[in-house]
Amino acid sequence: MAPRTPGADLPDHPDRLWRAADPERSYDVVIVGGGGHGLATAYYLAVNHGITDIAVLERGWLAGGNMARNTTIIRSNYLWDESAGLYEHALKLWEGLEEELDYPLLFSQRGVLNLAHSLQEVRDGVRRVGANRLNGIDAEWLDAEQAAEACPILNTSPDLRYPVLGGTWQPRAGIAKHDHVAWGLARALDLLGVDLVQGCEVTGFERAGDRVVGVQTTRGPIRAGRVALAAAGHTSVLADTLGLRLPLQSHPLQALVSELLEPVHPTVVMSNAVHVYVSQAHKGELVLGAGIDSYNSYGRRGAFPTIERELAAAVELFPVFARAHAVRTWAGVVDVTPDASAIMGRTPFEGLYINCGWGTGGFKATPGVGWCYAHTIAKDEPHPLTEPFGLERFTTGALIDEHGAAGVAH
Amino acid sequence: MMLIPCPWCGPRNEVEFHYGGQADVACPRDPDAVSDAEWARFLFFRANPMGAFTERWMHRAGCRRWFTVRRDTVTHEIRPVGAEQERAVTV
Amino acid sequence: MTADLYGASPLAARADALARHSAPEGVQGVRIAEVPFTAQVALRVDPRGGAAERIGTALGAALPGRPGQVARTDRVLVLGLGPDEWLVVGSEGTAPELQDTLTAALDGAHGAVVDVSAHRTIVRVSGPKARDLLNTGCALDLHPRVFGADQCAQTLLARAAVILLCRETDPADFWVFVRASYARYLADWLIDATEFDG
Amino acid sequence: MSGSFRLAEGGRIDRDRPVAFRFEGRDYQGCAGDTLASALLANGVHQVGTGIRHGRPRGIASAGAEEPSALVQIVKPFPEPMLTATTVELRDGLEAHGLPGQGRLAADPDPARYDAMHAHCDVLVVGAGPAGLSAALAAARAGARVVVADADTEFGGGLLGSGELLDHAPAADWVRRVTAELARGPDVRLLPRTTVFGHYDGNYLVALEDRGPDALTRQRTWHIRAREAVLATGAHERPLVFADNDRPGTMPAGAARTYLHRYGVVAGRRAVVFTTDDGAYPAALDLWGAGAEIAAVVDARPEAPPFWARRCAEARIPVLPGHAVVGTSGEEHVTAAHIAAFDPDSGTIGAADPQACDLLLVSGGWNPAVHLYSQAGGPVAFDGAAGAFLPAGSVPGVHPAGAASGLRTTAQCLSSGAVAGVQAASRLGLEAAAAPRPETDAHPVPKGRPLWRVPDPDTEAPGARQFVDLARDATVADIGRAVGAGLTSVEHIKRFTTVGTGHDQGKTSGTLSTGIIAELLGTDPSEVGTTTFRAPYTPVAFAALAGRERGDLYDPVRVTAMHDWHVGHGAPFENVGQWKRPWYYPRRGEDMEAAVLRECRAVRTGVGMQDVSTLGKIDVQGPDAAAFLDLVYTNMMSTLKVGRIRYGLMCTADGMVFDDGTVMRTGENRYLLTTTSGNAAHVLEHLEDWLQTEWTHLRVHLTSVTEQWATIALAGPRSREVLARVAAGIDLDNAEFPFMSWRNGAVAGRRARVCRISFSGELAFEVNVPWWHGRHVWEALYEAGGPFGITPYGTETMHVLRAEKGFPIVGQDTDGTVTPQDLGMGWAVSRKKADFIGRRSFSRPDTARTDRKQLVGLIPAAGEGVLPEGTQLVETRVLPEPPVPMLGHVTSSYRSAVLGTPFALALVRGGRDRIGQTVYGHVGDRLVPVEITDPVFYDKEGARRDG
Repeated sequence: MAPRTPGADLPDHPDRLWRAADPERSYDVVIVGGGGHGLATAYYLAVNHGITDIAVLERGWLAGGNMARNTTIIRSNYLWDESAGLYEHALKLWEGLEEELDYPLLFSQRGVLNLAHSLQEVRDGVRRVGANRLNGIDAEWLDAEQAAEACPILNTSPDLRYPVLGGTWQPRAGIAKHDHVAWGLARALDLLGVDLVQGCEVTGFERAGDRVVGVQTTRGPIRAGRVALAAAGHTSVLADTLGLRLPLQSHPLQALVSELLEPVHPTVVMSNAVHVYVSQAHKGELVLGAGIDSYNSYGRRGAFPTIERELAAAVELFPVFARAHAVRTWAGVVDVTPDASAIMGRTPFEGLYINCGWGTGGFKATPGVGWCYAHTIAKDEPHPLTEPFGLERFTTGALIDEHGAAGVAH
Repeated sequence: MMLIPCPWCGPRNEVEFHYGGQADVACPRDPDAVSDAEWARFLFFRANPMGAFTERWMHRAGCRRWFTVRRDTVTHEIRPVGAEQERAVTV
Repeated sequence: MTADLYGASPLAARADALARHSAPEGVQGVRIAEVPFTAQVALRVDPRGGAAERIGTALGAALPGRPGQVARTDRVLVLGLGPDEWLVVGSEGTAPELQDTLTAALDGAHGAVVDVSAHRTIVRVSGPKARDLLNTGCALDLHPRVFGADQCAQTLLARAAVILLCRETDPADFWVFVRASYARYLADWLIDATEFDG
Repeated sequence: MSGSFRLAEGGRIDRDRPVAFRFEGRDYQGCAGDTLASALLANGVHQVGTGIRHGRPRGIASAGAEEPSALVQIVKPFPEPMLTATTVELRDGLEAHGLPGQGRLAADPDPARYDAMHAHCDVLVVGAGPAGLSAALAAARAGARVVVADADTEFGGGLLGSGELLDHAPAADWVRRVTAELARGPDVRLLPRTTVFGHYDGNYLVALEDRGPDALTRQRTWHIRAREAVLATGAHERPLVFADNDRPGTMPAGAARTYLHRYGVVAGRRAVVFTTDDGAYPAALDLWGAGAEIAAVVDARPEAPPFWARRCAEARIPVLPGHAVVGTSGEEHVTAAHIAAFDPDSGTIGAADPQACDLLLVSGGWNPAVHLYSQAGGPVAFDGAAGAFLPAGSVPGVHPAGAASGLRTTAQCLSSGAVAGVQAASRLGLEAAAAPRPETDAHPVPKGRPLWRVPDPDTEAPGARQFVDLARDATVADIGRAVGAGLTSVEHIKRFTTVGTGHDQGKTSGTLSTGIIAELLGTDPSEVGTTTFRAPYTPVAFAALAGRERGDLYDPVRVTAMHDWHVGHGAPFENVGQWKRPWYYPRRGEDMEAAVLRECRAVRTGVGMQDVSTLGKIDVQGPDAAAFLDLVYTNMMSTLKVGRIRYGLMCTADGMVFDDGTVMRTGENRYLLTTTSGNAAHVLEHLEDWLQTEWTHLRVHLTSVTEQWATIALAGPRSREVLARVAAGIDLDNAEFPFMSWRNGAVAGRRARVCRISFSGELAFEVNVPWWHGRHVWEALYEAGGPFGITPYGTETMHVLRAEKGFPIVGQDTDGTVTPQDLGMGWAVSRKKADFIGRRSFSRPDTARTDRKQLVGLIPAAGEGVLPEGTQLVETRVLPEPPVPMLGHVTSSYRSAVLGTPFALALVRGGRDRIGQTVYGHVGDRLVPVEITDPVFYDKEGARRDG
């Protein structure tokens, strides 16, 4: 018998994951959305705040939304202090999460390289590296030659239509296996006695005046001391039932995966200018993401030219990818805010909390969101790290504009 | 690839168009008369329904005219909307 | 002679390459050449007003009622580009007189007459395989029954915005209006396309 | 394994055209028309590779695109990872080897070319089997524009591999006739070798055409907009799950039949056939007819189908109803099938009896290929009798037909195809009628009984060698573990076991795993459902989708009329949006710094010239043009006099700086605007948006004239003298032609518009001439400037000169978070106008703060070099522990010839109040002291602009 193909397989999942719970009539906290954010929030509510009478309600299958559809990049090298603080908090949690959950999350700190293709992108990159370092985040500026050392298959030829002029490099950044992260959290929650209720769609809210006291679901009403939304692209639909309009737009975000390939790509490379980001995941498949499709959609599908453009960029940057094959494409629904930063905090309704607008950045923030959101829910006040992410900023004008200078949304 | 009915050039592939989001968002007539919160609603808050959505497109690669369609944000099915539709002030 | 009067057209430097890659009788079945220095005047006017009628009279052909339609006289082609927008194309050197004609016919009504002769050049793509060649980068349906003689469209060809004009269907004869700064890109793209089997 | 398994005759291969190939280091011969798989089988080779998780031998498990097992790496002619042997066309010199699950990318660039083609049709027929051809014929005869696409090298689909007769002649004759008629149709396009792999909104289907060995283009991506689509995509035969069912030599019965009829290959000499479906019987009989011994037909159902049992009896083929294959023997090839009595109702099995064989044919029924239908939004529903998910409901404009809709016989497929073709044509308003259906074999409609797994006699590790997904080495035991872990969703179980995630995306394993999950959960397959069908239907090479958008064609290169001159004078170029702009013009031996210092000096002391044609230009006309511009610029434009020019600043509605440029009043109701080079299209769209949707009452027309005008900036104290030499007709005197005004006239004999605009602070002119005169006038000015040492300069020098004057560049000194006030340009924000875009936002609490980041100048301490652009600024001499409070960052930074020191512009928190203070730039690990200054470094009084 030939040996197992090295690296083409993943560690086995444990024999016990979580029980499929039926909803009780009432909980201290109901979390709407059983994705990474909902699960992590429940986890830290239990672990940091001792609250375990929690239901996580998921309309489909657990972690089947963007958690199952993202390209799993984890980094914290954001431009603005507010974002950097939150994402770095998340990254530090990531660094201990595998041990804490006792689950192979396959968190691989292989570094993330954000390419610059124009003089302005170089300026922006240097600016961001400087800000990151002063914020205590590991970041380096690499010139084109150093970028090629970090990723030898990267085409740094000056003949490219938009040559690589350099890039920012965060060594502690990397990827993790999304399902394992969700299941690790879910298993821990199951052991903590939290109810994970699948196939339970929230259709509205129970109110007492301006207070939200529960949710209506496809499996009946559920009373709740507090209700926390963690529904990503579907947040607007839920908020609409309360007449609460949010500065959110839901867009398709497409990604694709290749067949399993021998290792060629040691890191994660992102290019905002040519709209592609790519890593080689644990089994050897190339995982590529594109820019978001421009229009509002809940349809979980995008347009084909987005895929073509993404692959043109990929083959330009990585000529060796020419005959790799796309074996599956898919799309998620991402909720995007005007400043490309999330919205977290209280709402005009007592007992109702929101966490949304993560756009393409939700996965990497998972433990950080859980930590801070749990604090917000438990104490009914924003966590200091997420205070700037409140809805008020759209009124005051104190936006945290991460698409201007940071230039990289993923 | 959606086939979007430009009222002037006829149906064209979506890549020819620029998306404009919710239609019928009018700028407050007297911006000074609205509060900061109301102004923020005009600037940043847009409908984001799942299902039928009245939205704007501009035929960037064609006649460069803005127009309104009603599109289902789940199925992507599109219906044209009459040009005579009333513009509503949402603020 | 035109060079003295008009300087260099955007594709003057690609003329030889285009000729080399033109093989109307061969497998490629396509000829590509620049049509330089035409007079082009952008016209904006309310189609329902008297000014539009006066302009039609002055040009000798009514302004096409819908975008995509083309009116032809022995002096000009009038391409319908938008609900109140046309491109008037004349032979080289006639832009000043076209502008005068249009401005006079406008007679103070609200409208716009702008000389855009140098803004775009024209690439003529003709021959039996012209449609296939264009369809390698143009998503429009160019079937003669759908996009026939004297029809035009603003669309994308490869990654450039163009105005496509069908002059004849058999053999196919198209004019591709392209902005001067994109002309070389488009020519290079067309040349590259001819190196493929249709 | 010895000897040839190729029949002396039959099949659609060309025995006169031998093809030499190499597999796993050994040389073989096949025939033209073979696939790699058929050629290997003809040579008696069954094992292709090894399994990904357990390393067990893996063979050929289909005859088509659904292949889960026979993965190969192509070595020659060019390395290509992970293809299936069943779809690789045999070509001379082909070299390949089996894959243990991971492919290898070529180290060298792919020399092949790829392109795209757009097509439109009334009716797209996907699949050219009996249903597809019938549909195409009906639609074409009705006068529809038809495209027929089929993945195979020739049309015919299942008919090529079944040996059936149509109208009493080989089915291939009918295929040939129909294809010929279609090919004659004036509006029919036939696309063999073309796999339709995705369905997108609006019946937009994408397909990959393999152009064959002799084409210039290796592959072509078809974009097909179809008014109607007939999906005659066929079906995949479902394998059966039993212990050691992965041994090479095990394959679906239909595949063996295809190898026989299509390729003239008998896949084994002694076969056991294990089935739960009538469809395996004709395969067994055909193989028997070709000389193979059929050891037994093992039918898991209690009763064998009487029609076929009779035929088998005639051929003396033993039929064992109520039996099952429960295991196999062999290593790299099956040597025996273990047959036991089986009661499908109770699930009990008897003692196993090994039956020697070198071929084990299996049939568990057929899964319609519903992939495209499902992508089109079509619902699928589980059909208990078929044991498969079939198209349900309807999707307007999409017509599943034939085996893809669950039909089994050729007669049914022919009829349903014709109906689909007629329906499609009718929906288009065409009069259509089905052609008479050719006469077919009168076999009964095959029936089956779904069997998801055979009980495993191995009680120690049950299910551990019962393979469900050969691509992922996923077993019944794996699914059992997933269910045992608490998982109930097919999506979760797919992720737990990785079943269905291989290169084949579970074409043969998907329904099987659903059935097994349902059994383990004690529910019905309809409750379990399927995972989502996604594009692409079969793997597509990245390069094929990239197409021709590679190299310089990746994105348009925009050039000016003077581009070749810049190239000829050695300029490197900067990408500004899609534009190529000269960056600087190094002389021999000069580096960039030296060249830029020289160019700057020339402008400050003599004269320089720059190509600024890339600036966006918009003609604005109409009675309300002035009112419109007052609304879109922060400053007042209605008061501008004809003949004069004003700097203009635009904000977006949120009050942030969006663009800047000049506004030239060219008539009472007419203006010409300029925009920044990279932003021209955005500005025009922004203006049209407000004009068309908000201020519909304003009578204004906008026309882009960017490329109408080539523009040359002539700057420096000697610029007037240079211009005077070629523009004799224009009075260039300061009084006659003051700063910020324009004149028409002739320059170098060409009609021109000359502006007195300066972005350097020096006396300067901008000469606008029609684009096609740009090069001529540029050269004339260059020549006229010769005696003055005229120096062409690029974007870098322009940046230095404007920075010395404190002029910001939108997009460099701003980032979408900067207001005019932040830039110190409150002077350009009108207080008189009732409103303009952005005004209301200035009074929001955060925007109105007085300690916002403001544009200031910086001078590094003596002896320090140029600060890198992007450098962060901090307040303290010594860095505290992070997070370190940051004051702002350097937006522009240069060496300056006239200042004699490096200098910079920066956005600094409360910067204007800090002028005179020292702050620190964080450069590498150092803190560089810098003094905050006014952003205007040079000629604060503006004395130089008039020369």
